[in-house]
Amino acid sequence: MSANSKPKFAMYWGASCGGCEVAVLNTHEKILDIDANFDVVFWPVAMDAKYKDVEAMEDESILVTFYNGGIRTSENEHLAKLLRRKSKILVAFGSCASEGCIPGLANLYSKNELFNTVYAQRDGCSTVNPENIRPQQNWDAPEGSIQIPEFYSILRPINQVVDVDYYLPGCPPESERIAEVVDLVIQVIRGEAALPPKGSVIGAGASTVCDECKRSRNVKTIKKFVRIQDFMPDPSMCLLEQGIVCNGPATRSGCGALCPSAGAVCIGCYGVAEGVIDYGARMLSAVSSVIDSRNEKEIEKIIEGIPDPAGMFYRFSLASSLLGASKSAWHDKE
Amino acid sequence: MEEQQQFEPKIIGFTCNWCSYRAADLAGISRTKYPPNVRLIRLMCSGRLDPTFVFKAFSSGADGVLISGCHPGDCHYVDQNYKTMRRFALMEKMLVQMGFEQGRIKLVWASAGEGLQFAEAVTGMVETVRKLGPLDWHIRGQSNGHLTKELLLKEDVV
Amino acid sequence: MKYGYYPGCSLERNAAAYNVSTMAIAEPLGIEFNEIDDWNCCGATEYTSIDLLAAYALIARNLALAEQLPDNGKLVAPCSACFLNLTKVAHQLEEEETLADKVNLALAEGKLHYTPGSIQVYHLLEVIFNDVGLDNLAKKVVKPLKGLRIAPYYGCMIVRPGYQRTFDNPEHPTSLDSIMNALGAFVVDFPMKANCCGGHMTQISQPVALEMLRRLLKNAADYRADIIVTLCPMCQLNLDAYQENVNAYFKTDYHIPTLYFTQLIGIAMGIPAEQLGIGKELVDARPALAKIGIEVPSEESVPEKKKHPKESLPMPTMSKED
Amino acid sequence: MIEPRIGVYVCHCGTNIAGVVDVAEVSKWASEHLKGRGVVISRDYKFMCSSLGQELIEKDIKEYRLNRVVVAACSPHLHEATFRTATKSAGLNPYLTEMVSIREQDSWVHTDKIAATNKAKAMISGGVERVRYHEPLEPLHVPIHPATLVVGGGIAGIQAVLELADAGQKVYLVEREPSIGGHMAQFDKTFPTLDCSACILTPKMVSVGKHPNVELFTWSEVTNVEGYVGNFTVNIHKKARFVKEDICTGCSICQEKCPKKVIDDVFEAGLGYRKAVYTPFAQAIPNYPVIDKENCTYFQKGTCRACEKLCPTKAIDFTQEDQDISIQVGNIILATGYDLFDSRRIPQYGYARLANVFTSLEFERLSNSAGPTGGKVVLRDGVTEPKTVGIVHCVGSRDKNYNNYCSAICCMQSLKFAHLVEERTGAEVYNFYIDIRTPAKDYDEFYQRVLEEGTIFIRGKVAEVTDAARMAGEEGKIIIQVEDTLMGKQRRIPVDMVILSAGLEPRRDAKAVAKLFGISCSSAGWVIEKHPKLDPIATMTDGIFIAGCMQGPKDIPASVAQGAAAAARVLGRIQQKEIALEPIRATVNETQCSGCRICNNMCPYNAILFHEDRAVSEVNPALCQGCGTCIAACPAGAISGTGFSNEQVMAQIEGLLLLNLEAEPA
Repeated sequence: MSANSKPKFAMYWGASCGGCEVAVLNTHEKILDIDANFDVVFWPVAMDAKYKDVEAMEDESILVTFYNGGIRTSENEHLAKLLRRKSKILVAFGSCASEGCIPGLANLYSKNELFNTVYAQRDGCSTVNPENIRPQQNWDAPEGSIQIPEFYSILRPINQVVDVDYYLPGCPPESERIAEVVDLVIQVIRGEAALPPKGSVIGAGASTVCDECKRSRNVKTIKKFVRIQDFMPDPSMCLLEQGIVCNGPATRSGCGALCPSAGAVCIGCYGVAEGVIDYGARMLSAVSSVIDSRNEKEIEKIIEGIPDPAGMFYRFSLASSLLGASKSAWHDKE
Repeated sequence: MEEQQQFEPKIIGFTCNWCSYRAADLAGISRTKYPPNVRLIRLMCSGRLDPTFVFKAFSSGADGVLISGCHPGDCHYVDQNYKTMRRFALMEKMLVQMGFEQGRIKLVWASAGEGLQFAEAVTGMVETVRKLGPLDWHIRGQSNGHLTKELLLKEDVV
Repeated sequence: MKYGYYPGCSLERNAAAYNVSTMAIAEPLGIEFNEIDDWNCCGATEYTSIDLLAAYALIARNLALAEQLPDNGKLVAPCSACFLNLTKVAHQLEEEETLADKVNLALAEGKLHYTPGSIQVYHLLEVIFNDVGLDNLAKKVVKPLKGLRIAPYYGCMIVRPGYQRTFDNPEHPTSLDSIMNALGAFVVDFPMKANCCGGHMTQISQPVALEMLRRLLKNAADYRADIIVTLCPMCQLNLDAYQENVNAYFKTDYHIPTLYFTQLIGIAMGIPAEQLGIGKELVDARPALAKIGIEVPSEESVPEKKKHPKESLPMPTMSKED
Repeated sequence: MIEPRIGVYVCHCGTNIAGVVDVAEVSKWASEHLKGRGVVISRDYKFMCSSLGQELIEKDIKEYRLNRVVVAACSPHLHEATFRTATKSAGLNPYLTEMVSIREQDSWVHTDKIAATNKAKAMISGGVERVRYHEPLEPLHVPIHPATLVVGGGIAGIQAVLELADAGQKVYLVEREPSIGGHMAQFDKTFPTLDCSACILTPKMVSVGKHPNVELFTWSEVTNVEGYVGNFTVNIHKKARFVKEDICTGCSICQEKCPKKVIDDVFEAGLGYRKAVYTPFAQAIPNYPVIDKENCTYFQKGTCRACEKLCPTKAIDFTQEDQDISIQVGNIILATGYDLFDSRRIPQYGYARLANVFTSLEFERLSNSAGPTGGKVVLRDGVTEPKTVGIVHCVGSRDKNYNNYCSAICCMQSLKFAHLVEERTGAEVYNFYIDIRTPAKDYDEFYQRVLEEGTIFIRGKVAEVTDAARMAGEEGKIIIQVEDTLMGKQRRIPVDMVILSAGLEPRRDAKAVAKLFGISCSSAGWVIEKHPKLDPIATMTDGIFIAGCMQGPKDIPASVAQGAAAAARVLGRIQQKEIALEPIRATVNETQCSGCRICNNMCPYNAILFHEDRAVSEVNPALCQGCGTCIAACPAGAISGTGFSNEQVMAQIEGLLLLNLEAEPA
């Protein structure tokens, strides 16, 4: 481990897909700035390091840690707490760390339901597991006992486990935004800029995706919800107006409205807008408000066009929502 | 003894300022009795009801949520309660998906003159929710950062 | 259009003409009837007031049998009394669980069971008015009843506020009026259209019954009606068979034939009169029908009637059609 | 947030609250357990609303430097204003007060004292959490445009117009028909005084017609309303009259010469005729005619032009076109009146089936000296005088098949008819009534008078009106079948003429009109007033007032009173020059707004406008009524509202559920 005086940088993945790391590499030359300005002390995906090395470090000896991924296992939690202790600045990096993201959608189901999906051998399921073997947390093999981390019944964003300094949203965060943040930190080190107030969202805009969306918008009234695969939308017109549920209106800006401009709906990966408590509630309320009917029966009918509201409105933020998880998921804990 | 064992649900009720809150007033003025489990919050219009409020109530310990406004067509803000009607439908659908039983959330139209009907609706809902039993979402959900055990224990004071 | 069919006792005897004509028009109108096998009497108008449970069980038996028919739970009764009884019981059994249980207990004796709510009972009038529809009916008319003045008579039973459905205004029904209009007839605004014909009063207190009939006949005559058209065997029987008694009792001279609406529909559809049971009526309908050139071969069975004078009582002035 | 210093005041309301809720305990609990939430002082007092109670609060505010007040007493609808004033007089912003209704929502509806006391605690805890987030608010002040629009030229509208105009204010009067006057102009006599309707109405009509402050738009309708109290922009659609108003002298030669005769369904209630070019009646204001396009031979066939040829002043102008006129007003008074219940809906009463069954409005024309028969009460043949007349009350009223409500005027109207028939024909008159309702000044005296005149009253709802003669004496008559509930038997009364005292119904287009002006109708269709007892002439929409039958069935005196009252309210407004509005409003944070436009059609008052240039939405605070629907709809959380903010409601939820007790303020 180099003893140079460069500020130390760490990045770790919890319950995540690794896309965040790729996004960092995607910053191209910027990666060199990181190397030039930081001493990378811990980054499992990029270099070899052991947990014990981190444990050995002095508290707050790391200047910045990008923690991506949520807390699904005891290992995730341990590392989150460890890195919190060792870092001056802990950044919840990406949607998983900030709000749970896709792994958080698993909070709709109990641990048991999840394991059945993954390990049980059933029709239409590729798993081959004739003895229906399930992972055991502790296993006594002749060579000695093996432990694997505990799989918690619900997934939590890291701010439910440790104190977080900044949030960098996105699934994954856009490389340009990452680059900006890196520049910012470097400027701060050089004393050219001040840190934003603790708890703020960095690397994103103050408004929502519609702000960056080029599609023409009008007053909205929806008579029928359609799914994008069932219908050819007008390329220049607001998707929501055409009955396709687009999460743009509720999703924080910063991505440059990539999906809508490519003809796909915004699925909401940049998370809640400034000051919003519950993403799903906002989207749900907005979308239902513009339904064009005054008749309960007809409204029911129209709403059939949204077969999976939880999945549609909480795709990224279920774990950080007010309800957090479904009843069956909570049930597991008792 | 019986009474003590009986589960007393906590229900948060949202009323509009013009019809349903006045219906509650009327129930009072005419001394119509209903169980004390419902605690009302006055909004200007049922159209003000943000689903966030409902989720907040559940995640903070409510066992049920009652939403009430003027009858469709009689809204004091012309037609805002139709928006409530739409939101409620989608909200209920999602709550069911999240494992909520039918009846934990209820939409009731009550005009300023329907004190009795309002009281009956409340009584009915309390019975339903009592049968469903405690929701305890806040205890389940305490780890998701909205409140802490210490605070919950404070409930003992009442 | 497929329906279960419950003719009822009278359509086998005195109202045979009703049955014949119904069958005659059914097919061309695209109606398919599936008669209940081994149906029994509906108990008529009295039984329910004698022994309710027994009466209900008696009627429910027919419903139970109808339930076994493959006719999507739609049962048609042409007789108003049968219709009323069937729909009333079907409704009550739906309303009162305990009653339904008792009735089913009785039915069980005959290895039968009725599932409340499984049968909707329709009167023939309703089927032709709603399901066939006026437009389709009008399309089938080849011999419009032009020039025939018709008093539409609903009687008191089908207009009662519905048990399962109310399909026409109970105070002032118009469905039969519009059907007759569709046939091209001139429909008078018959003020007594929904009054009672006396029902079984003829057996209990003739003077009462005859007075009720007199009112009907008088007002039909006042409106210069050629024919009273009815949809109920009881009404037809009373108006037809007791018209002579009315004349005798009140020293009047009414000769107004009473036909079933199905018979007139048949005529308008060009079906030969004899295939519609015309000629079975006691007050001869031939003179009236002759007005519009419908020839009815005389049968011995038909007693000769003396022609009734053209001039019936004059309409009051300022009435609508003047 | 500045450190909250909250005072909690628990009212006994005599025994109303204290009888069920242990107020002392509640107050003690609040001071102990809500200390951590900023409660500095908590008291209970016998009558908080009394001057002593209010002084107590004011004293505390000064002494303990309170910056928030929670009053646990009755419903805010009763005393919110009271306690806001108290707070204000102690130098604190009135909107820093919160009321908790432990009477209507607790002591009055619960019996279990412990449960009720606990609920009171929870409710107060909710109030305390909420009040922490209250902000000082200032009422909005908007200027009042001095001109007023009155819609509807019936007696209520006319009264309102004259009150305003005589007070020196500009008034616009819009009337759908060619002349003002409304239903009252169709009547012959008015009850109970029996003075001639025209004699008392026409002078008022004339002064409206030539008043310097009145601008009259007849044959016109309001098609669009924008703006808000103090400053409405109204579009009036003026149908072409095809008569040059400046030249026409009202000589009525055109009417005499016009070859096209038309049944007059409006003014003559279908009982008389008019020409294709016409003024509805002799004293019409304005008294120049209109040409009704649908019936004019020239417009239909392209020839005739008789009126044009024969007009001495060449006032006929077939080229005239509809106009749209835009006006600015500060207040609007609606007096669009009523429609008569259509008696055809009760076929068994024979109207339109039996010639000599008349509606009340038809009879008004029949008995009107200026009517089709010159006031002769005759049968439809136009000559025969009836010997017996039956008057049926409550036609379409007090009947769950039609309208549940009482139409208020029918009893007196029927009594008036009875008197007129008796006076003009000496015929025998029967009144068929459910109840006789004569509650106003001199009304019951009139009833007594009609009784003495020998009119026969039969108490019972008429079952049927038929020409089906049954027995001697019924021939050629109309028979009224009724159960005489006083005799307890069925009766058949043969008469020559039947008058159906049809009820009053909201205008067919009432709902559309309500929408146009941003007000609401009850399910029956009458306009909902701000308060049925204490503010019957105002609506929920500021600056829109109502008068006359639009608000519900009523007689002429009541309509006149409402017209005058509405005018008085408007005059008060005009005098103040500006008006203060409740500061419960929504505002858009433009940096957060992404212009998704979801909120754009959330507002029934069109208070939300979208700026295409900046692609953001904005709420016009003067238009906004504070319902908060847009706040709940905004997906970006960019709209916030005063008085009922998210923070306030969320805090109240936690309070009600007794979280955060004793926790240090966030």
